Amino acid sequence: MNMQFFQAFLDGTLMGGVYALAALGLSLIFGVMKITNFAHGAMMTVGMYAVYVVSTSLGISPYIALVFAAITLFALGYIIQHFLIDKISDAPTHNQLLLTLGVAYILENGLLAVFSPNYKTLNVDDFDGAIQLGAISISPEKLVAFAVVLIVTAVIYIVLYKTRIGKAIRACSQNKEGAKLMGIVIKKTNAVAFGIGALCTGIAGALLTPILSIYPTLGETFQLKCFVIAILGGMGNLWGALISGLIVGIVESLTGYIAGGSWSDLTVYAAFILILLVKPSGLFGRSNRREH
Amino acid sequence: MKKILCLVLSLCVVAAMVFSLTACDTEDDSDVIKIGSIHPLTGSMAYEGQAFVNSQKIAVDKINAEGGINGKMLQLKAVDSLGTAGGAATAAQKLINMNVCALTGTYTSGSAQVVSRTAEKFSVPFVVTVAASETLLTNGYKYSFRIQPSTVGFSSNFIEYIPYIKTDDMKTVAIIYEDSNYGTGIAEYIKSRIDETGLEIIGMLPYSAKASTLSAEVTKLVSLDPDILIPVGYYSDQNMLAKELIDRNITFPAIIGVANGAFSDAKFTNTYGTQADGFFDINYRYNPNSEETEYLLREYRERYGEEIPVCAIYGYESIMVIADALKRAGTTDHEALRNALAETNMTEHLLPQGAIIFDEAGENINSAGVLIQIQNGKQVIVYPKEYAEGEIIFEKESDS
Amino acid sequence: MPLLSVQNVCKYFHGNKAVDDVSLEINKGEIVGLIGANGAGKTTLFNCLTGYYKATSGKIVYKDKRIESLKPHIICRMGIGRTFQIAKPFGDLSVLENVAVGAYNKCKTKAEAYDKARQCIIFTGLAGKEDTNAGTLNTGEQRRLELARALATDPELLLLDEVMAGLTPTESQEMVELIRNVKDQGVTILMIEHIMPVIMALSDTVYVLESGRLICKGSPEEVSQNTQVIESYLGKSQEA
Amino acid sequence: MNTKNFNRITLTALLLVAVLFPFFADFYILCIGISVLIAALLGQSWNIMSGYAGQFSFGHAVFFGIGAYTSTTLYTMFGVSPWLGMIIGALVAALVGAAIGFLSFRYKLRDDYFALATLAFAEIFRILVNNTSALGGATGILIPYLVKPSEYQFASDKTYYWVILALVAFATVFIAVMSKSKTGLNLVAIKSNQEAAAALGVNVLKYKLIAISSSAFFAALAGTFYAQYYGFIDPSIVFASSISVEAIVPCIIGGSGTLYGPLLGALLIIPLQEICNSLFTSISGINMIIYGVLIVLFIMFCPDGIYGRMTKYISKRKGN
Repeated sequence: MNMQFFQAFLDGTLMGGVYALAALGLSLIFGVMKITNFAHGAMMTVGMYAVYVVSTSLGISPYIALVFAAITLFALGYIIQHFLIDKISDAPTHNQLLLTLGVAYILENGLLAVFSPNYKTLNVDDFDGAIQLGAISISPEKLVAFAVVLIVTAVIYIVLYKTRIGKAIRACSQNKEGAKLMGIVIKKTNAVAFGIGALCTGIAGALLTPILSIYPTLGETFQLKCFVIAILGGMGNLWGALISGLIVGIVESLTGYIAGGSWSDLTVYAAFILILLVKPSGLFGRSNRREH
Repeated sequence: MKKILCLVLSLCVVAAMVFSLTACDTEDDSDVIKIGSIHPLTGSMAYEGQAFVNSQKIAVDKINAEGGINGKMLQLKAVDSLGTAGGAATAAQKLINMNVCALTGTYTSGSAQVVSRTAEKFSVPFVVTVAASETLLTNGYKYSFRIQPSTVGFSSNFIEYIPYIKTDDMKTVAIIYEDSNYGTGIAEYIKSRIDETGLEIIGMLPYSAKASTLSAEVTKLVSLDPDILIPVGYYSDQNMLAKELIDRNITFPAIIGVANGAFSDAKFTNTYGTQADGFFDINYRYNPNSEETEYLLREYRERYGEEIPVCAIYGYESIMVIADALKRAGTTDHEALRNALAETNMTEHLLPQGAIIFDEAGENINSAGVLIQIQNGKQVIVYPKEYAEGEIIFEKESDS
Repeated sequence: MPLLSVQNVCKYFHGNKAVDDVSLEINKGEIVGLIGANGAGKTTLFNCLTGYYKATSGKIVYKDKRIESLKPHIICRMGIGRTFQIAKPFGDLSVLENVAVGAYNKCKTKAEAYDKARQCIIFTGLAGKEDTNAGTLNTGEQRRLELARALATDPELLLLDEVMAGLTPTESQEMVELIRNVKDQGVTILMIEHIMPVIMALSDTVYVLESGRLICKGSPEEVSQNTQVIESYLGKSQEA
Repeated sequence: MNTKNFNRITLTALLLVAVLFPFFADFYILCIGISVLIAALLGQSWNIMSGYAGQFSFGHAVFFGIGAYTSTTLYTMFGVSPWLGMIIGALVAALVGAAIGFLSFRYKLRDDYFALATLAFAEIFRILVNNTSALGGATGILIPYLVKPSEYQFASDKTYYWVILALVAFATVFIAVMSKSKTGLNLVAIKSNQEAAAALGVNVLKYKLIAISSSAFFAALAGTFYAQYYGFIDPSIVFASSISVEAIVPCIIGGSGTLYGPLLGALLIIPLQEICNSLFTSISGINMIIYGVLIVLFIMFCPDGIYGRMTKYISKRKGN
C-alpha cells in the first residue's frame, strides 16, 4: 500500500496505545468489581486537568507532572470504591451503573466549576514539530505516549503477577468467595484495584493533554470507546485490552482515512456489537460465559 | 391499601417541593427591565455559552451606567439551557414567567429552533445571539430575529470572497468539516455553489467534533493534495487539525476556514504564534474601527482575564439591539417591542457591516462575515476594504 | 417401553468429560435414584436432560421423541418438570404467583391457573403462605415451593435435584412423604440425592455416577452392596 | 371502609388532580408538568423492559428517536398526520426493538453487556441518521408551525399536557394490567431467574421480546410527542444519551419494577433538577453537581426507590 495508508496505520497504532491504557483501567475495574464504570471518562478528564495544573503551575514538563496525575487518580479511585461503590456492592447492576453516572456528573461539573469551561492547551516545549522519516511523519507526543503506555502496562503486569496485593486482586477477580477464605481483605483489595484502574485512565488522560485542547466534558468522548476495547479484549484481560486498543485505534484511523471520520465511530460500534454477539468473552478471552 | 397510602404520602412530599418552586423567582421589581438569556452553561458547549452571558453582562452594565432605558435599569436573567432542546424550552418558559421583555440565545441550533417556537407561542421577542442553522427562520415566525449570518450567509461570503484569494493555478478544493448541523450546512452549501468559482471539489471529509484525533483525516488530505483546504469546525477539533498540519509541516496553497471556531480565536494565535500565518478564515468579527469594539475587548479582558471569543460579540450586540428597540418602543410590551425590533435600523454597532436591519423573516439583511488572515500571529481583516486592517499576503514564505 | 431413555450421552467442557457415555432408562411410575460424589456429573446430566446443556453426543428419547436439542421450556411443556439444587424462588412474586407461573403452562385462563396453583400449594403443605413474598421463605419452604411450582406444570416425569439439601431431619421426613404422595399421583421421578437412607427408602432403581461414568445400576440393596460403589462413593462419603 | 373502595377513591382523586392541574398552574409550572410527564412516560417504558423483565437498557434513545423520526418524516414528507405517525412510529420502534432484542437475547447477552450493546445501538442509529440526508441529516427536521389539533399541534400547552397525561395513563394502565397477567408474572420470573422460569415452561426469548417491544412502543410514543411539542428534531437531540438517562433515572429513583415508581421518580427528579437550575446560578456547574450528588445519595440510601422504600417501611411498621 502507499505511504499515506501506512501513515494512517501508524497514527492509528500510536493513538490505539493510549486508548488501550484507558481501557485497561476499565477492564481491570470490571474484572475485579464486576462494575461498569460510567465515571471512567470523567476520571480521565481529571487526569488531564491534574497534569495541566501541575505542569503550568510548577512549570515542569507534563511527562513529569504525569506522576502527580497518577497519584491523584489512584487516590480518587480508592476513595470512590471505598466510600461509594463498596457500600452497594450487592445492589442490582443498574443501581451500580447509575451510581457511577452520578459520580461522573459530579466530577465533570466539579471541573467545570473550578477551572471554567475554557479550553486549555498545554504547550510542550520538549518537542519541535513532527519527526520526519521520509514521507512518514511521527508525532513525538504520540510516540512518547505510546512508549509510556508500554512501560505502564508492563509495570501493571508486574504488580498484578508478582506482588502480594496484585495476586490478591487477581484472586478476587477469579473467585471472590475463595479469596475471602484465603484471608484476603476484599474491601481493601477492591479499593486498590479500583485505584489502579483509575490510575491507568489518569495516565492515559495525562498523555493526551499535550495533544488535545482540554475541557471538562472531554472524557465523555473516550468512554464508549473504552467499553468497546475492554470488552473486545475480554473484561479483566490485560494483554487483551492492549491488543484490542491497538486494533480499535487502527480501525478508527483507517476508516477515517478511507471513508471520513464520521464513519469511524460507526465502524467501531458495529464491530463491537458483532463481537458482543458472537464472542462475548472478547477476542482473546476463553469462553467463560456463565452456563447456569 | 398500604401501597396507595405510600403513593399518596410520596405525592404530598413531591407536591410540597413543586410549590416551593413556584415560590422562588417571584420578586416584584417593576422598575427594572429584564432580558432573558438562554445558553449552555454546562456540558460541552459551556465555554461559548458562558462567554455569551459574560459579554451580555458587559452590555447591560454599559447601558445602565449610561442611565438605563428611559430611566429604568436593565437586568440580565441567564438560565442554563443544559445544551438540550427540552432544557432550552423550559428555560424559555421560566424566563417568560419572570416577565422578561425579550429572550436571547442559544448557540446550539436545536435549542434555538425550540426557543423560537416557544417565543412565537407566547408572543415574546427572541433575538438569536448565535445559531447558524439555515432553517431557523424559515417557519414564518414573527417574533424571532437573527443578527448573525446563517450557514448560508457564511458560505455565500466564501463564494463572494474566493476571487480575491484564488490564483489561476488553484483548481481543486477539499472540505473537512464537523458533521453536525453547522459544519454539514456550510459544506453542503459551498458544494452546491462551487461551480460559480471555477473550482472543483475533490474531497468532502466529515468528522465528528468529538473525535479524539484527526491524524487519519489529515493524512487523507495529504493524499488528496487539494489547492484549497476548507476546514469548518469548533475550537477544540479545529485546533487539533491545525496542530496536526503545523507539526507535520503540511501546507496547501490556501487554507480558508469558514466560520472556523479556532482560526478566529485569540487563544489559537496565542498558541501557535506565527506558525499559523497565512491561514484564512471567513467569519464573524468585530469592526476594528469601532470604539465600542475597543471597549468590549478591554472590558472583557479586565473582568474575565481572557480574550473574548469572537462569537460572544453577538451576545453584546443582542443586548444593544434590544436596548435600541426598547428605547424606540418606550415600553416593555412584547408586541410593541417586537414591532420596534422589526423596524430596527441601527447604524452604531460593533459589527463589520452596514446598518442592522431585519427583513420579513427576521434575518439581518446586511449581516456578513469578513475575510480574516492570520499575519504575524494575529488575526487581520483583509476584506471587505472598509474594515480591512491589512492586505492579503500571498505566498507565505516558508523558511522551514 | 421406557418413559425416558438416555443413550450414550456425553457432555464435554473444554475437553473435560463431565458426563461420559451415560445410558439409563426410566419406566413409568418408578422412582429412580441417581447418586454420586460431588462433581460426578449428576447435575450436568440433569441439565442435558432438561435442555440447559446440549449433549456433546448421544441420544435422549422421551416418549418416542428425541429431545436432546430442544429448549428447556419446550421440554417442560412435553411433561418433564425439574427442581434446582439451589432453590430459585422468584423473589419479587408471592408464593401463589410463583406457582401460577408454572400453572399457566397447561391452563388457559387466569382463574384456572390460580386454582391449579392453590391446589399445588395445599398439596405441598404451603397452605396459608399464598400471599407471602417468596423471597422471605425459609429453606424448607423454598424446597416445597420448588416442588409446588414443578408440579403445577403437570409433569409426567419429575427431576428432583437434591430436594433434601439443607432440610432438618423432620423436614426431610415430611419431604419423603411428600415425594411418595407425588408418586402416588402417577408421576415418574428421577432424583439426585446424597442422603442414602432417603434413596433407600424411596427408589425402585438406583444409578451410580462416578467422574461422569455410570458405574453401577440396580435396586437400592444391590447398589449398597456393590463393592465398587462402596469404595468409590460410599466409602469416601463415610470418611468425609 | 374496605380497602378496595379506598384504593379506588384515592386513585380517582389523584387522577382528577392530575387532569385539573393545568387550571391551577401557570404556564411555567405547566411546562415543567409536561417535562415530568415525558420523563414519566420514558420511565414507564423503561420500567417494562428493565424494571419488570430485568433487561437493563442503556439505549432507550433508540426507540425514542425512531418514534420521533418516523412520525416527523411521515408528516413533513408525505403529509401523514402525526397522530397516525405516532402509532406507526411506535410499531416501527417495537419492530426494531424486537430485532435488537432477538440479536442480543439470541446470543445470550445479559446485564452490563446487554446495557452496553443497547448503548452502542443508540449511537449507531444517531450516526446513521446524522449521515442520511433524506432524513434531514445533521440539520434536523423543522416541523411546520400550524395550530391544528388534527395534526397534533395545539394552541395551548394545556392540550399538550392532557395528551401526554393520557399517554402516561395508557402506559400505566397497560403495565397495571400486564403485571397481573400471565405475561407480567413471566417477566418478573425471568428477571428473578430465567433458568428457573424456563424450567416452568416459560419461553424466555419470547417474553423478553414482548418486553423490549412494548417498552420500545411507549418510548416511541414519547418521541413523537417530544417532536410535536418542541417542533424540531435532530439526531443529536432525539438519539442523545441524555434521553436514555432520562428514561433510567425516574424509574430507579422512584422504584423500578413497581407500577407507580417511575411516576413518582419523574415527579421528584424533574422539579428537583429545575430547582437546582434556579437556585444555584452563581457558578455554573453547581446545578449539575447537586444533581449528581442527589443521584448518588438516592442510590446509596434508597436503593429500592422512594416507592419501594415506603412500602417496606410501612409493612415493617405493620409487622411490629
